[in-house]
Order: sequence, then structure tokens, then C-alpha cells
Amino acid sequence: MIETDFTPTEMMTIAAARALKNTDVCFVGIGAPSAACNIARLTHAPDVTLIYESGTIGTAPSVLPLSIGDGELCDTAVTTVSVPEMFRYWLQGGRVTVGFLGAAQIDRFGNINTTVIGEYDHPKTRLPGGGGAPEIASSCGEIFITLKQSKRAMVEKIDFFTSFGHGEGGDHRARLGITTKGPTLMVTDLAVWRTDPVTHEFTVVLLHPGVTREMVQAECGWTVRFADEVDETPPPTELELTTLRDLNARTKAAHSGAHTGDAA
Amino acid sequence: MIETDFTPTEMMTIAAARALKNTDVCFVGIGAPSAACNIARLTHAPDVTLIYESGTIGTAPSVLPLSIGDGELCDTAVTTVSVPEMFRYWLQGGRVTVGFLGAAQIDRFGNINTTVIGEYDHPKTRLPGGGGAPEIASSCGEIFITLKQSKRAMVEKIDFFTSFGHGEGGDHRARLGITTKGPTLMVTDLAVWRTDPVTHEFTVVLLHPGVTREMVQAECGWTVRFADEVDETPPPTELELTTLRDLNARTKAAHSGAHTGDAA
Amino acid sequence: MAHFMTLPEAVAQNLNSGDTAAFEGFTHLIPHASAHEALRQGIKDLTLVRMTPDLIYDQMIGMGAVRKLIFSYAGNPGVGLLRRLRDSVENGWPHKIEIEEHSHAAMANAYEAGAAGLPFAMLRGYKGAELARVNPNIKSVTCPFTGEELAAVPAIRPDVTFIHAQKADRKGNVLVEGIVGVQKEAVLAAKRSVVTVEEIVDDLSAHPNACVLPGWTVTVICEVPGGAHPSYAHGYYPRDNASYIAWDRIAADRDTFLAWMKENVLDATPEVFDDRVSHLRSRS
Amino acid sequence: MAHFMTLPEAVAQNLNSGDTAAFEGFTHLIPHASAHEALRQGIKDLTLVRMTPDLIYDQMIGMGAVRKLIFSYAGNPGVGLLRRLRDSVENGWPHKIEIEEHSHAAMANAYEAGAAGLPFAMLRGYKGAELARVNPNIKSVTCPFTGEELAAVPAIRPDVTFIHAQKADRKGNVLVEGIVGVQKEAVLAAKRSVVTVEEIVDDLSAHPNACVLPGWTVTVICEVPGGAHPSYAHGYYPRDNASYIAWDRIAADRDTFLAWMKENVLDATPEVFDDRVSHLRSRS
Repeated sequence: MIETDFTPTEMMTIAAARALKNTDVCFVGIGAPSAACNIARLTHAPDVTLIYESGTIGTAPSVLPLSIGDGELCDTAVTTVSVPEMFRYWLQGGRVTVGFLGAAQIDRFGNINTTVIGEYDHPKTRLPGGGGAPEIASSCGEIFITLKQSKRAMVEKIDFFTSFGHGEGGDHRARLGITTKGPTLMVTDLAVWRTDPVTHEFTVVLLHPGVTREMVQAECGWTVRFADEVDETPPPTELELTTLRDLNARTKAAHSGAHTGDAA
Repeated sequence: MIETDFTPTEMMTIAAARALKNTDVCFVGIGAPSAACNIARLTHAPDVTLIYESGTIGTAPSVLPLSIGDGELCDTAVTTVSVPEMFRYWLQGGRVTVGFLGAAQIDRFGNINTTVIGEYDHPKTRLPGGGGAPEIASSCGEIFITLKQSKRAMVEKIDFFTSFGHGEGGDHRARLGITTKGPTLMVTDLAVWRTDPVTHEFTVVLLHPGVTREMVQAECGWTVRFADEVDETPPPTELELTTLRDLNARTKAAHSGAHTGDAA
Repeated sequence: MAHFMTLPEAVAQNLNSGDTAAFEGFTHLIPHASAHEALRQGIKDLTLVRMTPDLIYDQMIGMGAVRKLIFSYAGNPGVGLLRRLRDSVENGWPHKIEIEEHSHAAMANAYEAGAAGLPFAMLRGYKGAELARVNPNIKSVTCPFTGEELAAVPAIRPDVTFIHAQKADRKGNVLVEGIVGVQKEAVLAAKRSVVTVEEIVDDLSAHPNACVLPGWTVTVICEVPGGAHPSYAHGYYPRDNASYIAWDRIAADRDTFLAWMKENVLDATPEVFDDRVSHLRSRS
Repeated sequence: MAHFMTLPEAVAQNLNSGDTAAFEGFTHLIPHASAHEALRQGIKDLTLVRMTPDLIYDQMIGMGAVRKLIFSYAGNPGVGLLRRLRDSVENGWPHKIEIEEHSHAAMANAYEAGAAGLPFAMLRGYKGAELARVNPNIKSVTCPFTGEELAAVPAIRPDVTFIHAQKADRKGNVLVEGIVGVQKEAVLAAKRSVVTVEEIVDDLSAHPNACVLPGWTVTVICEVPGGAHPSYAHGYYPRDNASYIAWDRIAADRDTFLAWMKENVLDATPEVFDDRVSHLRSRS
């Protein structure tokens, strides 16, 4: 059954979730990717392996973690390893098929900035920094990115190369000796984008139901390239939407808890 | 109470055991050192930390292990770590105060050969090899060595430098950039030897009860140097001897077990 | 061998102004009580090291205790940015801290190298990443067998590391369980270490391969139940997510921040942590 | 995802003549059943890797299955030398094997580097040790921060690793407990892996930080109870020290060795291992 009443964010999460296969080993980046990865696990990919950088491997939380190290990630994991082991054996070891990242700022070649807005030494806005992203971007088999579109986030030129996508495009990645595929997919609240096999520029291949090319361009800071054939993203199924809404409801209930107010 | 009826091997083990302090962290080499280290633990040094290269830290076996990885080492340990961690965090990390080694062949400067008798490429006797010894010899705070004397074992020139003691003596160790003390003590079945502070040659400081200088020289392949004052090794106490004999009896009973004969 | 003492004694004896200090914890077991005690004792001019500086480093930066920060991800996880850190870096309030920034992979390897007694860590990292341009402590080594160039960063060797753990036994052996993060490495890499624990027990009852720090690797043990709050101690109390969310508002304004710090940190004691988790224990 | 099959199928599908293979186990959990199956299938020309080659490598060398040995300690622990290895190296019977010899520290680091996807491992090692003279695979790297020279060895990346473990669950997740040695690294470093286990269970009931290999990191699981004998499986049966002592006599003479191998290996099956440990289980 097909649902017609859903939000752009719900469509984004569900479209992103669909990209994961049951056999994938997915390194789940902080933020937006977590919902998509868990919806994949709760729908079509029950055996997908989700890895959080806190060391939890094969985790299956019933609510979305607020942090990447909530206790339930450990409780439901196949195993929990130290953080050095996580980055050495599991990420650098080349065992991860998909790295799923969010982005504060991104360009058309999938280069991501989560470090600073403005100059590095005198930033206008100091962002959190790279965390796991620099090596997720180079060590995972391929990179999926998910974010809400805005001209502030999707820019012609990012302020800082926190993690490398396809650089200036073309074979830039190979020229740096990086052997993994890099960004191959971006899912926004408006569209699904694939990387052009030659230029490695993001190209819209699917528009979410009700979204026009103009709407995509209006929320993107670079001139959007569209594939020769642009189809419509299949709308969420009832199962997908129910699963997502249940997950969000459980998550909200779990995180609101009684506020203590006297200590943080 | 002092015992007078004991074997040279018993005296060797007990004299070696006395060298360990209650606060030492001791990396126990394969073979002869194991008995000495456990006698120390069972007598004057109950809190000595014994580490076996199998990954067992702070172990307290009731019988001597046949291998360095018997199950009881793990059962009685404070913790058991992987072998890479053992060599990285614990040995190379500089946390071990004493490395206790045996030796197939040794010279007057505490260089040890457990690799080959004869030429490396065409050995007369292929010995087991270095195992942990090359890095035990360089990473531990100091090295104690224990072995039964014989002209075959204590030689003018070893066939292969499996682990480095003081090289050619003097400051050879410092010249190689090794910052640890190296061999400082050797306990044989006949005597206790200390390293000369300048030449770094082993020097007899104690003769076991009933042992003469001539007896020591008769079982040593180099010209033995004696300290200006050579005292007698205090004979085993009743506690020491009883503890050692009980340990050996428990060990023998545990290892003899019913022989299956049909699989090895 | 680990000494047992109160947290104020432990901080006084082991943390000096000017030290390089790590208060480690990867979301789990963050040593809040220790950081608050350091602030009460007026320790200044610290070089703070941590993969994931969060609330406690935001607090220490905001109180002017920090000279330099070595880190890889400075956020309030799942909530947003660290507003006191931002105010220091963007506006110089109360002063501008110096920053040495790495990736998680590099920091984790650098702690690991510190624990392993190595002078540096190598990793296949920073490829195309701009941190290598702005951080002179990111260099390279070449594999002598394949010719591959790999990233190199200095080992982390703090003067003192603070961690919080579930239990210690009476010999000072410490058990860390669940998300163990980089705490074992941070302790083994440090010259001194202070471990606060939920409880001191007769027997750790630890799995043979659990993360245990033998007592002789730890300088001081302090029993501070609740000492990780609003972070969590697996098996004792869950993460107080509401406090993390509330922090975003508290830290947004300098005066609100200072008032909160006076009330909840400067005028408090380590004993308050037990109360702060009492309502959470039933949810553990 | 791990496939479940019989040990003869697993060896036939994953071990080829000419392969570089590791049958790892550090005293504990040595994969005897797998090595015996490899001999029954007549696999030849192997490059065998192991820190502590013991009885099984002595057997494989004596049966002429080995071209080269990469190792760091070749002894019968607590008993003596490996007589078939000696006969090969000293007398060329049945042929002379090639040797690449390291220290334990170097081998452990080389496996670790293999698991970590690095081309080489570095360690503060081999100082003054003569192995560096006779092994061209011991090189050096220089710390770009301190100038210190450190030893470098190539990462170990076997074509296939065989290990024995206590349990697997029905998804192929494997639990190794007790003395875990270098088995996790040996599996993660290898292209393929075969894990024999004492039993397959519904639920591993593993401690969160126990040594677990997720099913998708393992190629094949085979249930072979007793498959480590005369090594041991912690929690199942103890080490059969008497068999280790007996091996010294069996291996001392070529004809005795060959007769023993025919009777106990070539004419046997993986099923015999269960019987071999039956008298030991009560002592576990």
C-alpha cells in the first residue's frame, strides 16, 4: 500500500534507507544517517550490519540513539570493541561497504565540511570538526550522504575540506591514491542524486513525489545537473512510513525523560 | 629454619626467586624462570605481578604450566589480553620491571642464543628461535637469567645473537640506543652472578653452599670473573624448600595425567 | 599500586596548572565529577586532550581553565555545537584557546601509540582532508616494503588521565564494560591516572577478556557514585539525555552559564553526583 | 556471511596447494582437526604462518606439505624441540623448508597490521638482535617527529586462516574466550577463514567486550567438537599435556612418525576428535 501523506524529511529518510542492502556493512555517521540506517534494518534489510564509531558492531537499537554511544547500541550489538580497534580493524581494515554521512556543508562533488564556516584560524562559525568522517570517506567501499537541502548547506565552494569526496571531480580521487569509490549517492528531502560515472558530479536521478526541478534548484547553491531521465521516487510504503513513525515516537519518548535541570 | 638437604636445581630456583620484589612486574620467559617466579609469589612476594606472553596478566597458578598458555594461567589472572596487545601495551609500553629469561646458550655479557647451533642457514641444531626474547631483552627494565651451568650452554662466543644482552660489553647497549638496563643478574645451579657496572661482564658474587670457584669454572666456557668479595648464597629456608617441593609435586601430578597415546 | 583517596585529594595531588590532561570517555563513562573538581580547585592553563570534547570541556573552556585543546569532534552529541567552545574560538571569551585538531582515527591511533610506548602512530588517513594543511602535527611515513605513504601523528602522552569506570576491587584493579572507548589506552598512555568508580567491591567478577586495568597501572582510585552524570555508567544508570539537551540553553548565554557553573559546580561537591543519578537508576 | 559445512568441504573449498595459510592458536585452541584434514586432502607446497608452530606444523612439515615457514617460536612447549622441523632444516627430510623468522613481537604486530589493513607494522624491536641480519623482511622506519628509528615488518595477509573457537551461533558469529592469542587478527587479516567450533548454539551469551568475530567476517564454520585436541578449549576440556610429551617420542623417528600419521591422521576423520577429548571433559 502506498502512502500519500508524508513529510519531505520522512521521504528523505525512507529513500536513503532503501539504498542499503541486506548484506551491507554500514558505518553510521552521526546525525541524520542513523534514522535511515535503522529504517533499512527494520524493513527490507533485517541483516544489515550497522556499525557506530563508539565501537558497537551489528547493533539493533529499538530507539534512535541521541549520541553515537548510547547504552542501547551496546546492549543490542553483536560485539563492542574499543575505539582504536574500531578505526584500525574495522574501518581502516576495509570491512565496511557503506559509510553513511550527513553534512553541514557540501559541494557538487561530495566534498564535505563540518569544520568551520569562514577561515580556519578565524572562523565565523566553529563546527564540531571531522570526527570519524575523514577516514570514513576514504576507507568505506562507497559513501552515501543524506541531508536536508538548503543554499547554506549545498554550496558552490565549501569553506573547508573536512572529508574528501571527488575533489575537483573527474579522477581527482584516484590521483590521490584513494582506491574506494567515494560518494555514489546523496538523498535529500527533495531528490535522489547519483554520482556521474565520469565527472563524479552529483546528478538528480529521482525527484520525490510532488517535487519539481525548480524546487531542487531553489534549495541548492550550485547549478543542479539532472539525469537524462529523471523518474519519481517511489513514495513511502505503509510499512516504511509506519516503521519510521513508530521509531520516531519511541525515540522521542525515550529521550525526553524527566529533566533534572540541576546538572549537565 | 635452614635446610641442608637440597639439590643444586632447588638452590638455583630459590636463589632466583629471591631476586624478585613484591612490587615487580615480571615477564616470565618460557622454561626455567617459571618456577622461580612462582616461588617468589608463593613466598616473600605475594603481590608480584607475573605476566606470561600468552596474554595472562597477574596470574597465580597453583601448578606450573607446561606451556606458557595453560588454562590455569588465564583462570587465575587479573586479566587476559590478546597477544598483540601483550607485546604492544604491556611489553613495549615499558610497564615490565623484570624480564626473566632462560638460555640455551649464553656468553659472559648476557647475550643469549636460542636460535641455532652452527650456522643460521645450515644449522647443526635448529633451536626454537627467539619467541618473545628479543623484545623482552630490550623492553623490560632489567633482565634476570637463570640456567643450569654447562660448558655447552655458557660459551665464549654464542652462535647467534637471538637477544641482546650487553653485546661486547661496556656501553655497547647504550650505543645501540637501548635505554633499559639489560641483564643485571644470572642465577645458575652453582652461583649468583651480577653484572659489573662498567664492563657489564657477569661476575660471581655468591657461591651456593658447598660450591667452590673451581666447580663454577669447570662448568663455564669462559674464564669466570669473581667479585672481590664472594659470599655464600644463603641456603634455602624450610618455607622456600617446602613451597618449591609442594609446587613441583602438584605440577608433576597435574601434567602426568592419563596418557591417551592416540592423538597428539 | 593504586592509592585510594577522595576526589579532592586525587585532583590536588595529580593535576597541576599547565598540565596536559585527558578526561576521556566516548559518550559513556565521561568523568564529569573529576572535571568539576578540577574547576573547583582553580586549575588553569591546561592542555586538554580528548577525542570528543563535550560538556565538561565546554565548561572548562568557558571557565577559562584551558590554554589548548587537542581533539577530533567537539559537539554536544545529538544536540548541537559547544557554545562555550565557540565563544572562545570565535569571540575570544574568556580567552581564545589554541586548537590542535585531528580526525577520530588519528586520535584513537595516537592514544594507542601512547599506550604502546611508540613515539608516533601511523594510519591510512587524512587523504584529501584539509586538516593535514592546518595541523603541522600531521606528517607522513613511507612503507619500506610497498612505498605507500601513510599519515603519521605524534603519540598522545598526557601528564594525567582521568576516567570514570564501573568498579574497582580493593587491590585497585579497575573494570570498564560496555562502550569502552579509548579509556584503557588513555590511562596506559599517561604518566598518572585518576579513576573514579561507581563502587569498590571485593571481587570484580570480570570476564577473563574484559577491559581491566590492573591496580599497578592506576595512580588513584576514588569512589564517586554517579560520577559520570549526565553521561552514563552501563549497568548503573542510563544517559541523562535531557540534561544534554538542557545544556544547549545553559551554555548559550555567558551569564546563564556562569550562574549555572557557580550553583552546580563551584558550590557543589563530588557527593552531589550520587543524588543526580538517583532518579535514573531505576531506568538502568 | 559465514557458511556452515563439514570440515572436509571447508578445506576442499578454501585451502589450495601453494596457499599462504595460518593455522593459528597460542597454546590454546590450536586447530588440530583442520590441519589433519588438510593433510588427508594432500594439500602441498604451503607457506605456513604462525607465531608458535607446534605439533601440527611439525606434522605438516614431516609429511612434506610445507614449502616455507614464517614463524617466531618453533617448539613443543614445555617439552622440547620440534623434531620433524629439525629433520627438515638440518637434514632436508623429506625436503628442506624455507624459513622466514621473526620475534613474537614482530609477528603479533604483523598480524595486527594485516587486520588493520596496513601494509606494514612498526615496533621498537630487534635491537641488537641478529634476526635483522638474516631476515630481509626486517626493515626500519624513522619517526617523523622524534627521529627515532623503529623496526618495520610486512603485514601478514594469509590466503586463508584456520582457527578453532568455543562456539558459533546460527548466524555464524564466533566466540573466542580465555587465552585469545592472535586469532581475531589472523582471521581479519586473511582473505578467507575457516573456523571449527566446539558447538553451534542459539545464543552466544557473550560478554559485550568478549572476543567475537561477526559472522560476516568468517567464510566457513564447521562444528568439530574436540577439534583442538591435544590443545584445549577453555570451558570444554583441558590441555592433554601427556599427548604433547608423547609427541616428542613419536616425532623422534621417521618411521614411527609416518606410522603414527597414517593411523591417527590419514586413516582418521574429523569425528575422532570428539572421542579423543571424552576422557578429558570431566577435568575441565
